[in-house]
Amino acid sequence: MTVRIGVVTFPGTLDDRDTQRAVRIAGAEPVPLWHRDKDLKQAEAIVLPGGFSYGDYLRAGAISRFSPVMEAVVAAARDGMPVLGICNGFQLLTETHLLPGAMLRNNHLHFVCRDQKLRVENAGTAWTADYTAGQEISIPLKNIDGRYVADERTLDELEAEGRVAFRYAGWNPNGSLRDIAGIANAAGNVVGLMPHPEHAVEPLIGTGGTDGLGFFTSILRKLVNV
Amino acid sequence: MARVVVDVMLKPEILDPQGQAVQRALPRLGYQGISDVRQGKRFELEVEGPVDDAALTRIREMAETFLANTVIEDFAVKVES
Amino acid sequence: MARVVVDVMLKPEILDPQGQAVQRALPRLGYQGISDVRQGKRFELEVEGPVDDAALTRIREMAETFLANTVIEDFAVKVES
Amino acid sequence: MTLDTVSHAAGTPETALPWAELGLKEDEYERIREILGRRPTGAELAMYSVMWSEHCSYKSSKVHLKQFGEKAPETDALLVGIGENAGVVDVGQGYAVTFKVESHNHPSYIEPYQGAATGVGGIVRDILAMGARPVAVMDPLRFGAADHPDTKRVLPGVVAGIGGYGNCLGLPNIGGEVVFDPCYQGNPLVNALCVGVMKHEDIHLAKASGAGNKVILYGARTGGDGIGGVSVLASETFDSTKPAKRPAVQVGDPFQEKLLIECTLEIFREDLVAGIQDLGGAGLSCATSELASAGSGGMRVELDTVPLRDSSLSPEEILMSESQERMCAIVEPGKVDRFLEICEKWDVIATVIGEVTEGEQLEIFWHGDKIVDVPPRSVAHEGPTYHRPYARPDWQDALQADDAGALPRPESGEELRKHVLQVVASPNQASKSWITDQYDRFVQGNTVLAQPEDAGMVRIDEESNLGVAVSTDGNGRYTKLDPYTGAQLALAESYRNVAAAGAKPLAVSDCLNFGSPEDPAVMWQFAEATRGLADACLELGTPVTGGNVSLYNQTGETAIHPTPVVAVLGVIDDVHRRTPMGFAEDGQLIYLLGDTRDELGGSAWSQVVHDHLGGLPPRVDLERERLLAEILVAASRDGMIDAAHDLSDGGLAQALTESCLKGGHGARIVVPDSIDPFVLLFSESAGRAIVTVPRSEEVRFNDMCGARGLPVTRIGIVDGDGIDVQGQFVLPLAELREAHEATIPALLA
Ligand SMILES: Nc1ncnc2c1ncn2[C@@H]1O[C@H](COP(=O)(O)OP(=O)(O)O)[C@@H](O)[C@H]1O
Ligand SMILES: [Mg+2]
Repeated sequence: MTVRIGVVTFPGTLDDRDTQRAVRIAGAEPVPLWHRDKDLKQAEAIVLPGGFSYGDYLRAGAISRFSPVMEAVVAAARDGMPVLGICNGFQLLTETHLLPGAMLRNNHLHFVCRDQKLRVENAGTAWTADYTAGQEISIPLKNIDGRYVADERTLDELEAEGRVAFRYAGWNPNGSLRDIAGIANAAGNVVGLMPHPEHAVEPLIGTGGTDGLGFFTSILRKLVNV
Repeated sequence: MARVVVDVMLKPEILDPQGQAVQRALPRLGYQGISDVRQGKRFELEVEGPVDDAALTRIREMAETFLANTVIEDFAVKVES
Repeated sequence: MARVVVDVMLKPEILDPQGQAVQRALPRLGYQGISDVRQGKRFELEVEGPVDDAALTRIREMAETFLANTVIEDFAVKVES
Repeated sequence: MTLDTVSHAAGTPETALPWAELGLKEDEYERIREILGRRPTGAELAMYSVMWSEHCSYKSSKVHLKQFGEKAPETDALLVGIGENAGVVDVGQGYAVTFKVESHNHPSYIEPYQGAATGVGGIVRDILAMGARPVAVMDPLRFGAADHPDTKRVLPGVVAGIGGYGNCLGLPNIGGEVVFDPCYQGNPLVNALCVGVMKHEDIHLAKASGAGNKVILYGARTGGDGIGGVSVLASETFDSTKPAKRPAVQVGDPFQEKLLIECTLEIFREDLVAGIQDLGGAGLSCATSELASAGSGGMRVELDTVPLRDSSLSPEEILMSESQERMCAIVEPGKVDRFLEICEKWDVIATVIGEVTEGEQLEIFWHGDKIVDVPPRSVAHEGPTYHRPYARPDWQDALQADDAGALPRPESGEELRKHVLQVVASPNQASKSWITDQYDRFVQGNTVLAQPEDAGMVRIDEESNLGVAVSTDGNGRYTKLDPYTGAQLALAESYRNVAAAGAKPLAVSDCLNFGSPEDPAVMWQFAEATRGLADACLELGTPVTGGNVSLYNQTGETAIHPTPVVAVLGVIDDVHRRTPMGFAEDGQLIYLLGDTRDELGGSAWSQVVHDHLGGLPPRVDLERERLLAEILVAASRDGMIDAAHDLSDGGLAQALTESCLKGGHGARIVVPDSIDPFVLLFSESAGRAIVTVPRSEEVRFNDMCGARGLPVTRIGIVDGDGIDVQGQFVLPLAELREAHEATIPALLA
């Protein structure tokens, strides 16, 4: 049986088709979900892709948070369904408080698009099992609101519980506190990060690497083994 | 019709690079004597019906859950004449 | 130290996609009765020295040439207590 | 306020109208009266004035643009030619590609962010209107001096606007240009290109036919944007209580445009439209008259049904409004419901505003009263034509006589090294990544090559790996020295870039940026450049599919350098065969293809080292360009080369720097005895490229070039971590990188 991975499209989502392609390349079946959908169509995991939902007007993720599909996603995530938020999806996960902290304008105030080195800090989450802790990977980064902030207590807690999933390596591209590029919830089923693994799944395309494929093979393996 | 203004500013402890960029540019443009600049958002809401306590309570709630993200931002609600 | 606030809003005839996005979202969140929303910027300037007429004139000039582009935006300068 | 209806106009022939304030000439106004047999109404005058403007009617340029059709090369590749929103090219496997460049120069000077943003929005809608999914954008830009204070205002705003809009639409930005020159100080050039892909059967045209079909306006509400001119009608003649000033600049809403794209593509998929047109310059005036003019019948529009953002707008203003993010479709009555349903799904406002009629007139009503009754062709396609006088300027001879070959040249290896560093660090030659990193080049997951490569390349079919490549080029300095040759050089460079990436050049789009057509010297530059471009397109077999003209780019009496920007589109059967520009492997051989002559007129070296512009631009040999391109494409297809980079401004010194830095490998160069090291490094002779050849392919590669008669010279080997020009100098890559990459951030960050 093929594994069904839901990919949510909000008005203004951009990377939904790329994410569906990455899911396919990993060997799973992408299930398109529309922001007005009230159920998740038997998806076993959910990806919230990048883009500018509702134009990112007000704040990134602030409006899409109130869509019908997010009610279902939040409830499912609380019950343990694996959810990955990429870029706008990560911003959305913080707005819904599934993940702590918030995302602000990059400290240099510009949109930045580049190949970015990351260190995988936690290879124990639903989405990172195919990596090893400490491994450096290179995947594209592209955003203007990518600066992760949280208060000191939250940051200390994240560190202590091993919930910092990814850190920027070599260069902090946006002023994120403690070089944080991605985090997980306490259960490890919900993961958010700013860089785009779905853009690094085919040689030749984009930056030409395939370091991002591990996100999608990790979840596939986990769901198949259940 | 009455206008209610909601001002949303980053909390003081959060770095505000937009405000800083403005401040850094000022001396170059010949403006001295501004020791700090913070940049935030201003929302002007046109409210139908009376702006009574009930309406203001609802607007405050809207500001708290929607217009501002209180993890990083403070807000203030004011009625304009 | 005194605080001077500069509010910069898009001119009324200019499209304000941000304000519109907020307004369109409100009914979905359960807020009725807001007939229009405009979103602008708020600058809080901390001024060293006295905020006299000369200082205000300079701040107005700064707002006009730098903080706002008067082709599409209006601004207002206010002294906060 | 009395409404100026058609019958009112017929009964009040003596009423004076502000035609001069609207930019019409007296004889043009007389012609309108003649066409109508009466004085125009205010609304009709609004339509004619804007549609007969230079921008919409091409009245000064069309006698010259005609050559693109007259001299068009024989080709089967062109599915739709000049005259539509954009041309369409057959790229094989049932796919068609449409692409076009446009300008948004003046608005970007006034409001850099919004001016540039709405420029991107406009060209994307043109591509969408052809039936295509937009798949990439590019942005050829020109600014004033890099260190001028106003450049710090204009450039960051323009770049943020292009990024802010394009990134939000999900269109990868795969290339463009950034050039600084004081001549653009008050007239920056903001050109934008969009590429779209569709299947042959999905091509849509802007025409309204089929009486009874509905006219649907959809997208954003109409507001008072960009109607600065027509407000004189409202305020002075008909109603003095209105605000006299309407903004000349529009604010874009990229989110709305993204919805418009997805909504329109879904409408195309269900085959719901009979004709479609985007709303750009001249708004509804343009869309309704063009649709009706290209169709078979007439059209009737109820203007008061147009959804407004500002209820105080007059009918004239609604007709002229340039509010962004709107489209107009012609839909059979039976398909209207489904059309509106799809719009509702995407939260896009859609309104039936009229229908196609049996008649011949475009009739527009306002609350039941007829305010426009015109033959649509007279508005859209039969505007005035000017044969403006032109004359070679008297300074041209002196400019050409001021030969750059006479400038003092470096006399030692040490001096050569200094000049190399100086050139690669100069704002025009320096790395532009501070700018291009603000653009998303990965979105859609099909980007094969993007800046700083010679051409941008995207995959258009995931199964077959079919791809297209596009490059844009233009050199105002060359064109100033010799407009005919300069335009040809722009085409040659763009053509060469596409071939260097491994794609076969197919078709051309262009944006012709010039000064005032009322100046005979500028008009001469324009006439020469169009003639040069048309001749060269014929010779290279690449038809012009469409483009744009931007005139009046001048401050007072001083025009910008004549700046034709030329885009070439190419096709590659399998993107795996693309050729990148970076040197990838030590030990590979570096070959210089083509002939290097002592050609420094208009060169980067003459500008950077001597602040000089004079002499003649490099010679053009189109037969050679074609041969070079064939070799580059064949060598890539057959796996004989691993890297290729075209030689243009900055010559070999610049090309080597870029290829070494991109690949992270150095180069050891041996200067052939036959050539002077300075000329080898800095000449800008056209028709050249460098390639790297694995040793195993050397014989095969040489045989191919020899058999076809392309001169090639082995000039060195990929090696080490610096550029080592033997017997002259060594430049470590780290030092080169610092020189090349630090300049733009230092000026702008
Ligand atoms: N420099 C040019 N070269 C070739 N075609 C051009 C040029 N300028 C304009 N055209 C063509 O003339 C037609 C009208 O142009 P334009 O009014 O700019 O179209 P639109 O309003 O759709 O942008 C289009 O088909 C355009 O491609
Ligand atoms: Mg068009």
